[in-house]
Amino acid sequence: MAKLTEIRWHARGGQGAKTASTFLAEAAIHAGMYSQGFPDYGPERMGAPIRGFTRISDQPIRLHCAIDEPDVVVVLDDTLLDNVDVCEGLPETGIVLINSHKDAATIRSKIKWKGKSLFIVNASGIALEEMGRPIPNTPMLGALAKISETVALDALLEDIQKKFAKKFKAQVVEGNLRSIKRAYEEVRAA
Amino acid sequence: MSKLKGWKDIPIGAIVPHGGTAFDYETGSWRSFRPVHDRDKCIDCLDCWFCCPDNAILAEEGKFKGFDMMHCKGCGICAKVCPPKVGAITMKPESDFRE
Amino acid sequence: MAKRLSTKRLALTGNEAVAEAFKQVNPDVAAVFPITPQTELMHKFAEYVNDGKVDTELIAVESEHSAMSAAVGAAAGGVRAITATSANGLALMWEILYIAAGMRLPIVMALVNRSLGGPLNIHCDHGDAMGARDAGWIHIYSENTQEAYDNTLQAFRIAEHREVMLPTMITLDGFIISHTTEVLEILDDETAKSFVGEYKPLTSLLNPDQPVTMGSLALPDYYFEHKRQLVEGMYNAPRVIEQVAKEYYELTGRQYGFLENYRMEDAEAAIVVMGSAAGTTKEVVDSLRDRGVKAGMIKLRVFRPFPHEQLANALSHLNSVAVLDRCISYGAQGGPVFGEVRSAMYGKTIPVHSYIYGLGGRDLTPHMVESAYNDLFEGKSDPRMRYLGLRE
Amino acid sequence: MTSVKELSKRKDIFCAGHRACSGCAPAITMRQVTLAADTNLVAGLSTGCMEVVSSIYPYTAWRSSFIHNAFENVAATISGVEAAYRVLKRKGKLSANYKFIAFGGDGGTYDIGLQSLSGAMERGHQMLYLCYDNQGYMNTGIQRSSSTPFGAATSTTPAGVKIPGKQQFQKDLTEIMVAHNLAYVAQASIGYYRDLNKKVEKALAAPGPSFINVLSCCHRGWRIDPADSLKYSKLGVDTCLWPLYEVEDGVYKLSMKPREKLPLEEWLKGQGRFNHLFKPENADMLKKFQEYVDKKWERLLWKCGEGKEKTKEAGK
Repeated sequence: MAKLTEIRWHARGGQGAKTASTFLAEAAIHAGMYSQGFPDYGPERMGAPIRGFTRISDQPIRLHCAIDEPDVVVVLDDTLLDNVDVCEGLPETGIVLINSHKDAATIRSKIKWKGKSLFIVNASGIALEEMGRPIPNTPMLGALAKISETVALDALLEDIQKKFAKKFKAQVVEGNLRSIKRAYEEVRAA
Repeated sequence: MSKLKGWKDIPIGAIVPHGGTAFDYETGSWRSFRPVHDRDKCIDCLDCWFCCPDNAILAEEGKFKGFDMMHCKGCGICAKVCPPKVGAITMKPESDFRE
Repeated sequence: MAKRLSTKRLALTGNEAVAEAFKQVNPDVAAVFPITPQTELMHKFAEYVNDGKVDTELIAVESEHSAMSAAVGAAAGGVRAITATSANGLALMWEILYIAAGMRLPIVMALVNRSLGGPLNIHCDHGDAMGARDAGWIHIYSENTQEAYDNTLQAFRIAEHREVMLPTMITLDGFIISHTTEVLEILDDETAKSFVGEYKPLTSLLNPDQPVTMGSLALPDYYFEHKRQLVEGMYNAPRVIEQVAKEYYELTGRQYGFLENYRMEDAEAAIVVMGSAAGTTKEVVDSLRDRGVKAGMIKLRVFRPFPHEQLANALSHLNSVAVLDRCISYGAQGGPVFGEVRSAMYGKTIPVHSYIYGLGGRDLTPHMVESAYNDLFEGKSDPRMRYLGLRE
Repeated sequence: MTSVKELSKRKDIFCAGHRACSGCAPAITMRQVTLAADTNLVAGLSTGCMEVVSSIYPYTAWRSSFIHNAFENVAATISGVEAAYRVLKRKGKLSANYKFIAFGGDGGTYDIGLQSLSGAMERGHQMLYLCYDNQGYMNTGIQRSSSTPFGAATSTTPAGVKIPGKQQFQKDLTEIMVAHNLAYVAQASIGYYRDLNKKVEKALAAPGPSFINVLSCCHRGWRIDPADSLKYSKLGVDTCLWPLYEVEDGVYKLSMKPREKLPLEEWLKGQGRFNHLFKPENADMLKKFQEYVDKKWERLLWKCGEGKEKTKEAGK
């Protein structure tokens, strides 16, 4: 029986949800798994609420549709919680990961979901400290590696390092890797 | 080219595989006037050769040689471009030349 | 099991996968113009050109009409020519699609399927390709990124075969495949190159020993004969498509044909579908089978030439069939694929039903597919088109 | 410039047996232009008179390689052939040298093919685009094009009681092509064929795309005697409606200044399509047309550095 994990990403255009959904898929594929990463495409530009999707499995993936009933929901911007039902279709056995510096009670009050596994990490804060820019997508991948059985931290770091080394300066690569590691350590159950 | 060929016997894509096959097509029958050349007046400027729409004036070694009646449509441009002082070409009704 | 050569396992989108195949083929001329969702395909290919990874002449034309026109010019010049487009881009090429086929130029085009509007919509349906179904092109559909890559490599062999000589479009569903990162196994460059082979044109404008006239005017005395020749190219294509697929199987172990029969042996009812929806349908078939429901599926890979006989044979033992079209033929009895399938089933008493789904990128969920199977197994009969995922 | 005597020793590329009208000036244009090429040539034609008369299957009047694709895309089509040529040369698969000429009528060039032409020129394909301008859609039955002159009667601008012929002046395509910053742009007329020959040789030698606009009368559309095809192509120049000039690297040069600038009427009269302009009630149109031609001519003189003081005003 295939073990399929379906992840849905929520963000605002420009925060890198498309990239994160794809990065995760790439890392999973490079680690020998089967995966899909795809965004919801539309004319929305920077700032509009957008979604991305990742499927990871130990078997080839044949489904080609959006993820309505995810196993994991990842939210890159906590201001979305006020106007998007990010947990729609998520069963109570699922997992939610939110980028926020707010406390657990505040976050809990903003989502309708009653499940247990809610995690918070201040990914924007980490990114700002480590990279000088509050781009939360790579640290969120680190946090996700910790709280879900998607991709191992080592595999993720290796993949990001290879990919980024081709495009960016060493300083940027290092900053991203540190962010991922810190988010991995700092993510907490709420 | 007289007999029309079936689909198996023609090159694909309506390609004409050789250049200038139109030369075999007679346009001389379109003519109702015929150019007549006066060798004595001709100065071999070859403007008539250059301006014939149908390449129906023959030149050889830079000199006027004759008309290609298989292709001449009898437009009379040759007679018009022949310099007025030369007047080596005149147009005559084609019927004058037929039985 | 066929022998498997060294392959590389990558994570690429459908657009990147086709660009990768194009890179390995290293065509001589690529005529490109941006349109969503094809654009990234040519971005990637332009990178290969500018980084010197291919030695293709890239012509960044000013419209799709000129893209196809330049591709015709290049192919007539005796070289391998490619292009890619979507939706309105294909519609703008429409006039020249017929001319490319009529001139028997083996141009290969990637069509990233998108709706034609109006209203304006950039998402997937098959209305663009279906509009060009009678243009004389071979149409090959892809279920996923892997197939988009595999079909692209095979397309050159099919198009350029002396007994076919027809332009070929490989299609992939816009966004659903074009923008989804998936696992992709590619051949190594040398294997891909030698599979596709060196291009030797049948005719060229650039042969100083034999000047030719191409694109001549055929009057009623010859036009009909030229069109009949084109039909012959289509008749010859199935044999070539199968031969190429066989060779490709020997290289990769991946099997291609006209149809993919999924759990059809003892099936009682089946869905016929093309493109990315096939994967979702397979999942539904499996879950129905787990519940003891004898469901099957046929994925149609090649729409032109249409495999009437094979399809009729594959469906002949069923109680009922549903055809899922990602396109409407307005005023017809059903979608375009439905029309072909029912025509293939002429003389058989098996009911064939038409379902329209996924227009303008409307998601096709497993629930929707299951509802179509439920109709079949419950024997619901409705002579009209039905719709999956449409709000009443 | 190659002399006519020398040219007469060459083999015609556009050969006899084509089915153009008796006395067709565009056919003379095709012949003369291709004779000037004197090399391996790929010629392309947009759909139109010259295409349909020269390539009726299984005949072809082309001794060079020839391609026709559609009405609006000869420039894009030749772009593709030229790209194929470049890649074959680069890969060492072709040793022969080629020149490329795209031909279009004014319909296929000024109107439906303008986008394709502009694109191909901007991309810098090494080709000559030559427009044989006969001032209308003659192939389809003499309809107006944007090159049809003011006042002319055509099938779509008939000389009606209320609207006497075409109400707009010609589009100045040559100027549009100058704005493309091409290696060579010229205006020519088949009435001045030695000038045309010189220009084609220049254009084909230019380091980049070139464009020549050739006034080539259609005697059917202009409603004149076929034998006068060249005469009226020449009168267009002599009346300064169609001045001969060239633009190399943005510099204008007048090819010929008529010794005596003839009144426009000299060109108009005798052309059936302008008969109605000579009716008393249309006298204003004649005047307006002449003024327009004068103004354009003065402006051109100024651009060519031949303007008088007062014409500098006109140039502004």
